[in-house]
Amino acid sequence: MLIALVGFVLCAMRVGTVTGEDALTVARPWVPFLGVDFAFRLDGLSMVFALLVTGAGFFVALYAQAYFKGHPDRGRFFLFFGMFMVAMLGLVLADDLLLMFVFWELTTASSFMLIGFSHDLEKARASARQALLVTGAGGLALLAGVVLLGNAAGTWRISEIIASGDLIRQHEHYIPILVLVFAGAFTKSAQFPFHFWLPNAMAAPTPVSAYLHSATMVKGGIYLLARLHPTLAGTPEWAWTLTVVGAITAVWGAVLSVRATDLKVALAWTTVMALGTLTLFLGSEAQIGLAAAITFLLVHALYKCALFLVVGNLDHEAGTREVGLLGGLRRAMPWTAASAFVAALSMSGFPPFLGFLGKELKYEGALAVASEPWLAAGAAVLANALMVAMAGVLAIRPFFGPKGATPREAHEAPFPMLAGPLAMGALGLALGLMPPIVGAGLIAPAVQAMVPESVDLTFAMFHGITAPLLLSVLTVTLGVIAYRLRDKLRRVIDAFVGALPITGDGSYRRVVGWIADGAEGLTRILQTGRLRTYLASSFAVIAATLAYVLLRNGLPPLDLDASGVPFHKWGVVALIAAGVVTVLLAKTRLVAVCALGLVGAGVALIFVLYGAPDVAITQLMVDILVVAILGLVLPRLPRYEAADGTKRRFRLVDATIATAFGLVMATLLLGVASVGVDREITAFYEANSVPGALGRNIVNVILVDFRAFDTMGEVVVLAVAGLAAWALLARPKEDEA
Amino acid sequence: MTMVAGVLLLLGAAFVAVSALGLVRLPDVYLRMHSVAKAGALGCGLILLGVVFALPSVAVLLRVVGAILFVFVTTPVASHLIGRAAHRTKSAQWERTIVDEWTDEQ
Amino acid sequence: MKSLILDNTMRLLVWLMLAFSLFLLWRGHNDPGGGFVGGLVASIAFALLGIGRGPEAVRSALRIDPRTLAGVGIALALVAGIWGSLLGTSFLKGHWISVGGLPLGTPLLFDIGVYLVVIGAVLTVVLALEEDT
Amino acid sequence: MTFLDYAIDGAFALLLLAVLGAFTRVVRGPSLADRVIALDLLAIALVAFSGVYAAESGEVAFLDVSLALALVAFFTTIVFARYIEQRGTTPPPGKAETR
Repeated sequence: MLIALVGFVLCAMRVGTVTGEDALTVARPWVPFLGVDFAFRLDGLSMVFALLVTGAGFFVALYAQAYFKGHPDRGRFFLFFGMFMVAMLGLVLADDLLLMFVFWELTTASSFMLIGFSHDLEKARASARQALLVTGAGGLALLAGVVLLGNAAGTWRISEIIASGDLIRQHEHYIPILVLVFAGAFTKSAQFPFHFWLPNAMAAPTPVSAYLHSATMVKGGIYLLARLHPTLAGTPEWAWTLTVVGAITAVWGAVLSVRATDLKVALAWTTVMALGTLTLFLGSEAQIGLAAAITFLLVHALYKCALFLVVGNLDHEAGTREVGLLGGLRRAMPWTAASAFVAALSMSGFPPFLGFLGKELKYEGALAVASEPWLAAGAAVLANALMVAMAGVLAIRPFFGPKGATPREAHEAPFPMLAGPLAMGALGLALGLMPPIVGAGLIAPAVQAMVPESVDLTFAMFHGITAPLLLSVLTVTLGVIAYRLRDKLRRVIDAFVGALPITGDGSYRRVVGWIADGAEGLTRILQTGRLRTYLASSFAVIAATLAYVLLRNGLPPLDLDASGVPFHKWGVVALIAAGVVTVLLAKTRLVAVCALGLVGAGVALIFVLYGAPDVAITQLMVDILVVAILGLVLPRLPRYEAADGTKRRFRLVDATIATAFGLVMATLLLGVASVGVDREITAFYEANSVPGALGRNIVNVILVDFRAFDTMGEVVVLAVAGLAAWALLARPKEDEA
Repeated sequence: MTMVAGVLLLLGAAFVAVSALGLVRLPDVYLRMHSVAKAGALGCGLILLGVVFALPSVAVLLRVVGAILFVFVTTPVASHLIGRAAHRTKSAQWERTIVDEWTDEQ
Repeated sequence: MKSLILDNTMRLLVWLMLAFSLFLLWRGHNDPGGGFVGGLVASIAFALLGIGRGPEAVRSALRIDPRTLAGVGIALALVAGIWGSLLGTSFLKGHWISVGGLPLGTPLLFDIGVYLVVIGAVLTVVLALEEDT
Repeated sequence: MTFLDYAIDGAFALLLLAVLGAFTRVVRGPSLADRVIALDLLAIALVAFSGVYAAESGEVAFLDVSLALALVAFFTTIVFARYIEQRGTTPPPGKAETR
């Protein structure tokens, strides 16, 4: 909680000094090799977010203090909470693309921890996993986008990237960057196709939902879009996608929020609606649109966080979040009622509140949206109308409606749990009363950070009778009507949603299911548990790759003149060939073992004939040891299943793989031989084998001295192999005992 | 000197070849064992002696004597064991075997 | 497998083999041989002992468990390596000191390490197999 | 080509013949014991072979090969001998073993 307080004070002091240009930058090299450095930059836009993060963080921390009193793992909560706050601050302040991405992933990780905080609930675990998967996948796409963007702009520093906007827009990677950045932003800010994880994330404890899922984390995507606005915006793709997706999300969020009966889920859906409107406005280039986005961002954070804390109070005190059950708590929880009422007023945008200013700007912005003014305005009106209705449901119903049967006899929440909502509500009112200060201090520099040319915005509470004002009046009336007949509305929407073929959640679950089944199928094919399949598949792959390489760049010249080879060498070759054939035809393992012994001896002979006594001895020793170990193993092996050997299909498959492998190896060796052995290495060893290592036997000198490091590796491998065999063999005895 | 070496090599090789012939032609395990153990070991010894004559030097002599010693010690032991193993597991005897002292004793 | 002849020849043969394997190890640097081959011959010798007199004889003859033997081997090889880096030259650099005319060097130490590991590993497997039948 | 060279070639030829004989016995050998004996002969032939090659090439090192092999060759025979004894009766020559 202290961190939050300190952070808040620091940012507050900075408010005055910051206007678009002279941002504070701090840079320290982090990964010099990649040119990534620990750079932070505090400009208008990040100032708004930083204030938001620290301010809301302070109040929520205060609230959590009381909310978790006596909760066993309180410490763990504050650890993750602190981690998240730092990550979020880092995200908004980072001036380096990769650094920002690191903080981005940190927020995803900490949100996973926080959502799954009450890990004993299956629902919490499932939704935590879902949130992680969706935002994580988005993060991955964002990483690709960030890398592409970094390469296109040639630098990781965001400030420089903002300057090189035109270069990026013409760059051929522009579209992929756009898509990837959108993927990251949309998953994080729960936009239309990826919105389903946010309502599920309500399984998290209330302070988490209040802080993460209303004020800060989901705004991360919006921040990303705002930060990259000067670079990526300005093209039809950007404007169109944002507007369309934003509109759909807003309307969809509003519609479903009415349907929700659990107060927290209703709040979640209104957040989805708010995020939708924010993306909608980020689509436009007009300064007024951007200003509307920033103001609404601020307004939404204030009242949404307050409302969440109010619902937390209700849940904590009255024991339920069901709209139906709550009622008439005015007298029992006066302060909570008051703060809820203030926040709801700001949410529905009544004049004295900042909400009203936000709504006015929103309508002005909507009308100014380049692509489709009427679509944007329509969506905004509809969404806001439903917002007004929801404000009613959230604030009036539980406190002023008839007395409901709440599981626990409600009494007023302790003071720390009231401070948050009350302060935020009051702030909403205070900022509303002095628009110019808010405008000049916060909104203008933020917009300045996003738009290259100078910003001239008049902030006044009252603009006179203009189109937006009319729209506001329309919205309020619609809202009141919607509030009146909300039960009927709910039934209609219920029917409509029920009829929907696919829902976000359903498709998510289906996709995850497919992936799991696919993985299972693959492992069943590969891991059949039979040594034969492993060997066959590995040899087949080797043969295939080698053949492909050989064929692709032409067969090497093969000189097949074997004239100079004396007869006894041919004899040995014949022996080996015959030995191999016997192994193949062997009916029993014993014959196969003996024939293998024969082949081993033949190979040793070749080593002898080609002047390699050392290797010959080693080959013979190994040959004998192998036969010995086989001799020990044979009595323990089960019968030599004839079926295994005679299955026509198996033998054919094995035969083809083996011959293919042999052919490829032969061509390879012949190719190497015909090229002529490079004597240079041997010359080197011959030269300094004696002086360097005082040894005439070059083979051993190499083994032990020159390339001792490899032998070290082999030795360790040998020891480990011995241990593994021992573990496999000796283990059953101990188990049985 | 090289004459003796050549003769010894040829003689030794001939013995080894004869023992192989015995191995192939003889009807049952015990007879084959005889041919391998006796003729084989002798043939190998002769060849190694031949090598000494071919490359007269102390080092060669040492190695050859060692090798012959080993062969002459190990081969009988090996054939004894394999014979006993075969006999204990009642492997077939040539139908015209005249005397089988082992079973007679038990 | 009780066989009087095998027992007697065993006493001679096993010692001969061990002597030969040490001989191979010792002169490995100049003539065919070396830690690896020496290790193999020694492990065959011990396996022979195992077949003749059973695994207990091998364990008593070896006195330390083959697995630890492999461990000691690796340690020796490591020491031979570090010896080089301790003296400021690179890891595993050969250093020779002549002790009473005999050139003793870190590569030899390394070779002995290899020798022990080979014996340790092979015997672990062989004994594990034998003890079970 | 001195007489020694002829002798060496002759020796190689005869040794190959021996190897061939051993090979046929390994293939045809009714019982495991026959095959083991054939392997034993093969080992001895190898010792001889490397000896002859040492003579031909004049390289003393090959004698080490024959020395080492001579020492160790009988080991396979012993392992199989023990295996046969453990396994009990060898099936009559006609029927090939199934183990």
